[in-house]
Amino acid sequence: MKIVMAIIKPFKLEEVRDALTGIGVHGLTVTEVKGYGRQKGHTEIYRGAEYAVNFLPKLKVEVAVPSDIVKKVIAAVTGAAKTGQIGDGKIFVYPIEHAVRIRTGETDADAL
Amino acid sequence: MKIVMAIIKPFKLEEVRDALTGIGVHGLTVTEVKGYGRQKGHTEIYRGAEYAVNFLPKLKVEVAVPSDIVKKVIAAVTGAAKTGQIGDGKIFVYPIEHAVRIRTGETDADAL
Amino acid sequence: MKIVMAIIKPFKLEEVRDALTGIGVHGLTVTEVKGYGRQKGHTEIYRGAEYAVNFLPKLKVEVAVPSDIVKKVIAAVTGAAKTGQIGDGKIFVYPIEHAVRIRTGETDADAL
Amino acid sequence: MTNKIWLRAGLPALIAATIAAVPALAEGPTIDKGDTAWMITATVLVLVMTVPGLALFYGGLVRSKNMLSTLMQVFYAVAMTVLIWVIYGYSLTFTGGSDFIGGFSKAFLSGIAPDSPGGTFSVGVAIPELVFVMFQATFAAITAALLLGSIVERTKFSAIALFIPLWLTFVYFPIAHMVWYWAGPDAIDAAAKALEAADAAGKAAAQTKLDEALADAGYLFKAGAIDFAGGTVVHINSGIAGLVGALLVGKRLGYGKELMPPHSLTMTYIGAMLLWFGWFGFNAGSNLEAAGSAVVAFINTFVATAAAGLSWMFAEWIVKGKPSLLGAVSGVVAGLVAVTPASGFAGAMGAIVLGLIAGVVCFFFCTTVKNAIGYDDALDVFGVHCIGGIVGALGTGILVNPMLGGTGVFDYTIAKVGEYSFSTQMTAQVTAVVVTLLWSGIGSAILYKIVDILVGLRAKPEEEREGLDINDHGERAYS
Amino acid sequence: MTNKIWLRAGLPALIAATIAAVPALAEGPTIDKGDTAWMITATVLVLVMTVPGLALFYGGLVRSKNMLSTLMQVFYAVAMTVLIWVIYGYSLTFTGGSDFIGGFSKAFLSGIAPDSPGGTFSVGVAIPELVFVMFQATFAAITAALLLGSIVERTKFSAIALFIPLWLTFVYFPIAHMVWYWAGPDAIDAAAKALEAADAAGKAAAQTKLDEALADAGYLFKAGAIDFAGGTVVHINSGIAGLVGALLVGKRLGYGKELMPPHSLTMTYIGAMLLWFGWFGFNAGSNLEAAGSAVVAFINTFVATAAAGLSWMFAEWIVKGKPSLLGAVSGVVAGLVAVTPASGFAGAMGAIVLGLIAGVVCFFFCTTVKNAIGYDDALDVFGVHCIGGIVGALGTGILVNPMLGGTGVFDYTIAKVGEYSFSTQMTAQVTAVVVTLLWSGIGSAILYKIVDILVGLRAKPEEEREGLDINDHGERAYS
Amino acid sequence: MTNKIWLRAGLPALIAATIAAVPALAEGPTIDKGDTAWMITATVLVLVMTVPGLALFYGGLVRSKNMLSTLMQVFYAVAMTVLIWVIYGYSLTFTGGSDFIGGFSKAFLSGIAPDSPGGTFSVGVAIPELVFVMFQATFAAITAALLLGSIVERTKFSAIALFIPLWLTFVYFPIAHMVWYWAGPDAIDAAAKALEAADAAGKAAAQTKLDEALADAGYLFKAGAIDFAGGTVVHINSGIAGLVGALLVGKRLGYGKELMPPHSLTMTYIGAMLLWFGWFGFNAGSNLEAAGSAVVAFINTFVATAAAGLSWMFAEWIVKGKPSLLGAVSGVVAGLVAVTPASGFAGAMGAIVLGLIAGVVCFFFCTTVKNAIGYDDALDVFGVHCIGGIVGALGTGILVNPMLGGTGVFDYTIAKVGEYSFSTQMTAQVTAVVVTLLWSGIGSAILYKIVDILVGLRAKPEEEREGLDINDHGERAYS
Ligand SMILES: Nc1ncnc2c1ncn2[C@@H]1O[C@H](COP(=O)(O)OP(=O)(O)O)[C@@H](O)[C@H]1O
Ligand SMILES: Nc1ncnc2c1ncn2[C@@H]1O[C@H](COP(=O)(O)OP(=O)(O)O)[C@@H](O)[C@H]1O
Ligand SMILES: Nc1ncnc2c1ncn2[C@@H]1O[C@H](COP(=O)(O)OP(=O)(O)O)[C@@H](O)[C@H]1O
Repeated sequence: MKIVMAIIKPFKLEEVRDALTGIGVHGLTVTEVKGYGRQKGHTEIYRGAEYAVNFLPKLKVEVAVPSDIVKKVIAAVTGAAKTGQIGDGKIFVYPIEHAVRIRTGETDADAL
Repeated sequence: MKIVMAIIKPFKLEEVRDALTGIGVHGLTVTEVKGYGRQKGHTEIYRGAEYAVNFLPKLKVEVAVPSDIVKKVIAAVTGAAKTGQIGDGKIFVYPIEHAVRIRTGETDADAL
Repeated sequence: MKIVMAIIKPFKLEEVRDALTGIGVHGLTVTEVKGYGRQKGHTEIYRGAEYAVNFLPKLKVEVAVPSDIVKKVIAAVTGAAKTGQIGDGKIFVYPIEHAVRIRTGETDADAL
Repeated sequence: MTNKIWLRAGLPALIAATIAAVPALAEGPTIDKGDTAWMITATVLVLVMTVPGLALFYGGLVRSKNMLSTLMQVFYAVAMTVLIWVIYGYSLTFTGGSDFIGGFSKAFLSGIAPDSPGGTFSVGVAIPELVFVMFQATFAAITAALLLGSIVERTKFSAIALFIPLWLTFVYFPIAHMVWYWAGPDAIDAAAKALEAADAAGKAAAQTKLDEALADAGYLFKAGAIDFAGGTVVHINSGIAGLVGALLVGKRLGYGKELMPPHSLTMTYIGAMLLWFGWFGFNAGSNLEAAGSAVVAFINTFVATAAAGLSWMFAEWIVKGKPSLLGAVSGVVAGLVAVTPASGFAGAMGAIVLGLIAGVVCFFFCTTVKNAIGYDDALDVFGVHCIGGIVGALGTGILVNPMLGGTGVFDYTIAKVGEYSFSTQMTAQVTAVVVTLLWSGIGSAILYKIVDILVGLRAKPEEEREGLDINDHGERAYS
Repeated sequence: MTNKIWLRAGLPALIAATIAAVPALAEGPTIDKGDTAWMITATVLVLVMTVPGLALFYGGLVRSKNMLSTLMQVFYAVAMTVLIWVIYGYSLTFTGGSDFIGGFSKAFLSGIAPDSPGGTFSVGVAIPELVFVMFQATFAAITAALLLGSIVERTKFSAIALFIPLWLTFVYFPIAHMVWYWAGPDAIDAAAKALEAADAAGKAAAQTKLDEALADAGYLFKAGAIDFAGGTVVHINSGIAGLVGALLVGKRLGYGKELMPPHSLTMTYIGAMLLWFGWFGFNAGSNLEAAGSAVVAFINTFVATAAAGLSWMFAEWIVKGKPSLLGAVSGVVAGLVAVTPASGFAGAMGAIVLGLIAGVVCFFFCTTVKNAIGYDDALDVFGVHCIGGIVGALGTGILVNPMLGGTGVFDYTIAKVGEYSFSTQMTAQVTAVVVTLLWSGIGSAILYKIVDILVGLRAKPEEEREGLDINDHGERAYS
Repeated sequence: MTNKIWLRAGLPALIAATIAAVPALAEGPTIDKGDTAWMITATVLVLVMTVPGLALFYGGLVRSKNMLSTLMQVFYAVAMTVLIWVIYGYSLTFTGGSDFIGGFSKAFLSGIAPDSPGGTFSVGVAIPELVFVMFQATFAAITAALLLGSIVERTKFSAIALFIPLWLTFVYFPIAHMVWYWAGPDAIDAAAKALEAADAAGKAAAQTKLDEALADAGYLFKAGAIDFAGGTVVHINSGIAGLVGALLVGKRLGYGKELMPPHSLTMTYIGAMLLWFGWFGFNAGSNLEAAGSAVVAFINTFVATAAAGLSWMFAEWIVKGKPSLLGAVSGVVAGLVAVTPASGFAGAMGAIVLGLIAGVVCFFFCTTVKNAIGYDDALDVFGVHCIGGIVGALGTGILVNPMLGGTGVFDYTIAKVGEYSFSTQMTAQVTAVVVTLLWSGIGSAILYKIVDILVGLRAKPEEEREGLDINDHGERAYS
C-alpha cells in the first residue's frame, strides 16, 4: 500500500475529493498547511511595518491506497487540482507497511 | 524505525497518550486534520443555504518508534482510540531511515 | 528521493527556511502541530480549574529532496533549529517513490 | 389643496408638551436640556449601531478572507457620508425648494449656530439644530452602509468608494427630502392660529399663508405617508438598491457550489445585539424629544424585536428542524426593520403582532423565495430590509389606527389627532413604497453602471479567490 | 402594624427634589425630561449588559463547540422574557393583590398610556410608566439569563426553551413582587399628610387609610428588607437556581478529567466590560430619576467594581502565584453583584470595602470551596452571583448606616430618614436572603423536574461530545 | 496680574444659559436633571471607550500570545486609577493649593455629599460634584492606559502594576491640576460683579478679591492655554510617556526581523469604533452640561474623526498603493486626538480641516519618521497621541478664532467673549505643550528607572518568546 500525499490549492479540495470518489477512493485526510516554493507571496502593510509573506495557504491531502491504483490516483488528483498556474502543488508517494482500521481491527487492504 | 501514524477522534487524544506512555513511548506529535470516509457528516444551515459537511475533525498522531515495538504501539493505540462506532479512524505505519534529535545531534534509536 | 520531516520550535522557521534556501532547497511545506516529549509544558489556571498543558506548539517542516543531499539538509536544519534547550525537536527521514509537479506533470527530480 | 396635514409624529404634541411640562414661550420655542441630553445620546447610539454594529453583523457572515473589506466598506460609508452630509447633504435634504429636493442655503451648515433651535414635532419645543443635523447624518450613513451587504466579497473597494457619494446625492437625499422635509410644527401652528384669529378681510390672505406653510414639504410627506423612523427612506431604499447591486455585480465565484459558511457567527451576534441597542436611538430618537412618542417608540422597539427574533426562530425550528442562532438574530433585524416606520404610531400589542409577522415573512423570503429566484444577495439586504421595510410600511398604515391601540396621526391645523381612514392612509403608504422602489431601483441601477464604466465593479477572479482583504487592502484580519 | 416604612430609595426624597428643583405640583406628580432621558438610557444599558454583554462573558468561557448554544440561550431568555413581561409579567409583579404575587389588572399593559405617570422614590416626581415597565423587563431578562451559566454545554435547548417561561412565572415574578412592590411615595405621603391634618373625628379613619397604603406592598418589602437594585431578586435568586440546575442536570462529560479551557477569554473580557458598562444603568437607573441616590449608586458602581476586580486579582496572585485576567474580570462581576443591593445606600468608601471583601470571598468560593464540594456549576453562577449577592445583601444592612457614610433609609410617614437599627435591619436582610434561597431553590428544583419529564434536560452523550452548536442549532460558530 | 481669564469653556455661558433656560437663582447654582442625565451618560461612555474600547484597539494589534496581557494591563490601569482617584487623586488635582498641585482637603471625597453642587462653565449652573469626580476619574484612567501601548508585549506585569500608581501621582495629577484647576465661574462672576458694585472705598478690596479668585487656578490655566477635553493632559502626556517607555524598555525580540502582524484587526476595528463612540462622552461631556459647546464638541467629534480616517486612508492609498483598514482606524484615532482640545472651540468646518491634517501628519509620522528613527513604540502611542495631540493643541489656538468659525474664549470678568489675539493664544498653547512634554518626559523616565530597580521592567527572553499571557497570567486567550 502507498500513501499518496498531495499539496493542493485550498479551493480545489472539493474537485479532488470528487475525482477520487470517482475512481472508488472513499477515504482521505486533509491538513491545512503553508507552502513555500516558486509561487511568490504578497506584501502586507501594517502602518509602518511591511511584510513579504512567502508562505501561502495550501491543503495537504493524504490518501492511503493499494499499490496497484497509485497511478490512477495520481492522475485523478493531477487532473482535478491543476489550474496551470504556479503554485498548483505537488504529489508525493510513499510506501506504508501496515494499515489498521481502529474500529474493526481489520488490516491492510481491508482497512483502506 | 517506523512512524506509526494514527487518525483518531479528537476526544481520544488523552487516552491514546496515556496508553503510549504506558508502554514507554514518551514522544509524539499531533496535528489537527479533517477526515473524509464512511462516517457521514452533518448538515449545516445558514439562512437559505444548506451545506452537507463531510469533513469531520480528527487528530493525526505521529509516533516514531523502534521497529520492534510497532505491534505493541498499534495495539495500544487501537485499544485506546476504539469506540466501536464508525469514524474511529485508521493507523498507518511507514519506515523511516534516519532520526535525529536536533538538540543533541543524537541519531536513530537514541533520538526517539 | 526522500522527505526530510523536521519538528522545530515555531520561532525558528525563518532561520530554517533561510538555511535551506542557502543550500539550494527552494520548496517546503509547513504544518502547525502540537508536540509531546521531554520538554515539560506549563500550568494554566482558570478560576478553580488547573490544567497541566503538555502539548506544546511546534512546526512540522517537510522537504522533499533528492537522496544525495539528505545529509546536507539534515545538517542545515539542525544548525538552524538548534537552541540547545530541551524541545528543539526531531528530524525524521523517509523515502518517497514518486514526486509529481501538478502544474506541469513533471515527475521525480524535476518535480522537486 | 387640503389644509389637513398628516404628520410623522404619532403622539399629540399637547400631551407631549404637558408631559414634558415645557411652556411654549411667546419668544419662540425653548430647548430643554433633557431633550438635548437624549438626542445626543440617541445620535451616538445610531452611530454605534452602524460601526461596529452593522459592520460586525455583516463581517461575521462573510468568509474570513473578506472580513476586513466588509468592515472597511461600512466604515468608509459612514465617514464619507458624515462629511458629505455637513457639506451639502443636510442642506439638500432639509431645506425647502422643490417637492423632490432641497437647496444649498444651509450648505457647510451656514447659518446654524450652536444655539440655533431646530423644530421637533411639538409646538414650542426645540432642540439645538446641530444635534438634529448629526442625528440625521447617522441615518444617511447607515442607509449607505446597509446596501453594501448584498455586494460584499466581490466588489472592488474603488467601486464602492465612488458609488457611495453618488448614491447619497442622487438617491438618498431626494428620498429623505420627499418623506421627511416639512415646515415644522411652529410654522403651521402659527399660520393656523392666525387663520382663526383673522377677520373676514384677512381670511383669504391667512388661508394662503397656511396653504404655503403646508405646501412647504416633501412630495411623500404631503401625500400623507407616515414613516416614523425610516422604513421607506432607510430600509426599502437600501434594500432595493442592494438587490439591484447584487444583480449587476453578479454572483460570487462558486456561489451555490462551494461552502460559504459565516466565518464568525459570534461577530454576527455581537453586531445584531448592537443593532438592537443602537436602534433605540434610531426609533425613540426620531421623536426628537424625551417624551410622548419617544416612549412609545422605545417600548415598540423592544417588543417587536423580541417577537420577530422568536418567530423566525420557531418558524425555522418547525420548517428546518432546528432553531438557529443566525435565524434568531436575522429575525431580530427583520423585527427592527419592520417596527421602524411604526414605532411611534403603533401600540405595544400591535407592535408584537407586526414583529411576529415580519419574522415569518422574512424567513420565508430569505429561504424559499430567494433560492427559487437564485440571485446572490450575499447578506440578504433585500430579503430582510426591503421586504421587512414593506411589511412595516404597510403595517404602519394599519396599526396607527387608534382602534388598534395606535396613536393616530396628529393634525396640526386643528391641533388634535385627525380622523383615521384606512383607505386614505394605505393609499399614502403604498404610494411611498412604490415611489421609493422605483426611484431607488432605477437610480441605483444607473449609478452602478456609471461606476462600472469608470472604475469597474468587480474584482479579478483570482483576487476574489484569494480574498479582498489581501488584494484590496494589503492586510489579513487574523494571524 | 407599624406605620414606619423602610424604603429602597436611599436618599431623602426632599433632597432629591431640591437638587432636581422639581416642584411637586398640586395636580399630581410631574415628569421631568431629564429623568425620562436618563431612564430610557439606563434601560438600554441594562439590555446591552445582557446581550451581548452577559452572552459574551459566558460564551467566551465555554468550548467553541458550544459557543452558539450559549449565545442563543441568553438571547432566547431575553426575548421570551420581554414578551411574557408585557403580556402578564409586569402585572403579576407590580400590581397589588397578595403579599406574594400581584394580579392581572395590567395584563397586556392595559390602562397604561404613553403619558401615564409612574411613581419614583420622590414625592411628586414621576416618569412615564411605560419606561418603568421596560426598565423592569430588562431586570427579569438578565435574571433568567444569568442562571443558565451553570447548566451550559450539556442542557438541551428545548429544555431551556420550556424552563425559562415557567421559572419567570413561578419564581421570578413572586420574588420581585415580594421585594419591590409597594404603593409608592405619593400614596403614602398623601395618607400621612391627611392623618396629620385630620381632626379628632377623622383620625381613626385617616390612620386606617395610611395603614392600608402601607399594607399595599410585597412581603419582604414590608419586612423592611432593602435591596436597591436586585441583590436578592436578581443575584441570589439566579445563583441558587443555577446551583440547583447544575446538580440536577449533572456534570459535563469529562468534567475534571479533560481540559475545558475557555475558548476565548477575549470574548469574556468584552462581556465583563459591557456588564460593567450596562450595570450603571442597572444600579443608577434603579433610582428612577437622574438625581440623589442615582449619583450615589453611580459612584459606588465604579469603586466597588474596581476594588473587587483588584482584590480577586491580588488574592489569586498571592495564592496561585499569578494574577489572571479571568480572575480580575470575575472579581469585576463579583463586585458588581455585591454592590447592587447597596449601591444607593452605601457611601463610596463603604462600597470600596464591600468590593474588596466580595472579590476575596468569591475567589475563595469559586476555587477552594467549589472544588471541595465538587459540583459542576460550569460558569460559577452560584459562586459569584449567589455568594456575592449574599455578601451584598448583608453588607447593605451594615453600610446603609449613616455612621458609616451610608444614606440611611427614608421613612415616608415622617418624611425623613429613619433611625438606623442594626438588629432590625439585619434581621430584615437575613429574612430576605433566606426566603429567596428557599423559594427559588425549591421552586427551581420542581420546575427542572417537570421539564425533565416533559422534554428531558440533558443532551445525548454523543451530541454533547460533538457540541451543542451543531446538534441543537445546526451551525458552527467559527469557520 | 491680569484680571482677564481665559476659559476652557468655548461658548458664552449666557447663551448656554438661555438655551438651557436655567435661571441663575439667588441661592446659588441649580442642578438640571438634563445635565445630570447627560453627565452620567458621558462618564460611562468614557469608561466603555477605555474598557473594552482601548483594550481591544490595542489587543487586536499584538500577537495572540500577548493578547491577555494587553487586555489585563489596560483593565488594571483603569481599576487602580479609579481607586487612587477617589482616595487622593481627585483632591490633589481639583483642590487649590499651589499652581502645580492641589491639596488633600477632599481626600476620600470628604465633604462631598450626594447633593453637593459642582461648578460647570456657566454661571449659576451646577452638576452633582460626585458626577464630576467620576467623569474626571475616567480621564485619568484612560491616560494611564494609553501610554501602555508603547511597551506591550515585553514589559512585566509586576512592573506595570507598580508604575501606574507612581505615574498618576507624580505626572498625571500635577499636569491635570496645572491645566484644568480653577476657581469656577460663579466665584469669578461674583467677584467681578462685586467689583463693579463696589464704591470708591471698597474698590481696592474688591479688586484684591477678584485677583485672588483669578489666582486660584493651575499654572497653565492661568497662562491662558485652552484645552477643551485633554489634548495636553491626556494625549501629549501619555504619548511622550509612552515614547520614553519604549526607549527604556527596549525593542521587542525580533523587532524588524520577524513578522509581527496584528493577531486580530477585527478586535482593533471594534476597539476603534468604541473609542469613537465613547469619545463623544469625552469631548461633549467636557462641557459639563447638555448645552452650548457640548453641541459644538459633539459635531466636531463627528466630522474631524471622519475626515482624519479618510485622509490617512487616502494618503496611504496614494503612497503605499492600498487603503488599509488599520490605516483608516488609525486615522480615526488621530482625528479624535487632534480634535479633543479643539472640540468645544472650533467650528465644524475648522474641525474638518484639523482632522484632514491630523490624519496625514500622523500617517507620515507612524510610517516614514518612525522607521527612520527606529524605536519600537509598539502601538504608536507617540506617533498618534503625542503628535496628534500637538497638532490639536496648536490647531486649537488657531481655530478658536471667531473669524475662522471658532467660538472665541469667554472672559468671565467681563461676562463676554474676549478679544482673540493669535500671538497671545499661540504662546499659551506652545507653553502648555512644552511644559507637558518636559514634565511628563522627565518624570516618566525617572519613574521607569525606579520601577526597573525595584522589580525590573523587562520579561525574560524565553518568557517573551513564549508570550506574556502564559508567563505573567497563566492563561491563553484562545483555545
Ligand atoms: N521540495 C518540496 N518539499 C515539500 N513541499 C514542496 C516542495 N516544493 C514545493 N512544495 C509545496 O508545493 C507547493 C507549490 O509549489 P510551487 O513551487 O509554489 O509551485 P509549483 O508546484 O507550481 O511549482 C508549495 O507551496 C509547497 O507547499
Ligand atoms: N484511505 C484513507 N486514506 C487516508 N485517510 C483515511 C482513509 N480512509 C479513512 N481515512 C481517515 O480515517 C477516518 C475514519 O474513517 P471512516 O471511514 O470514517 O471510519 P472507519 O475508520 O471507522 O471506517 C476518516 O475521517 C479519515 O480521516
Ligand atoms: N517519538 C516521537 N515521535 C514523534 N514526534 C516526537 C517524538 N519524540 C519527540 N517528538 C517531537 O519532538 C518534539 C521535541 O521533543 P522533546 O523530547 O520535547 O525535546 P528534545 O527533542 O529536545 O528531546 C516534541 O514536542 C514532539 O513534537
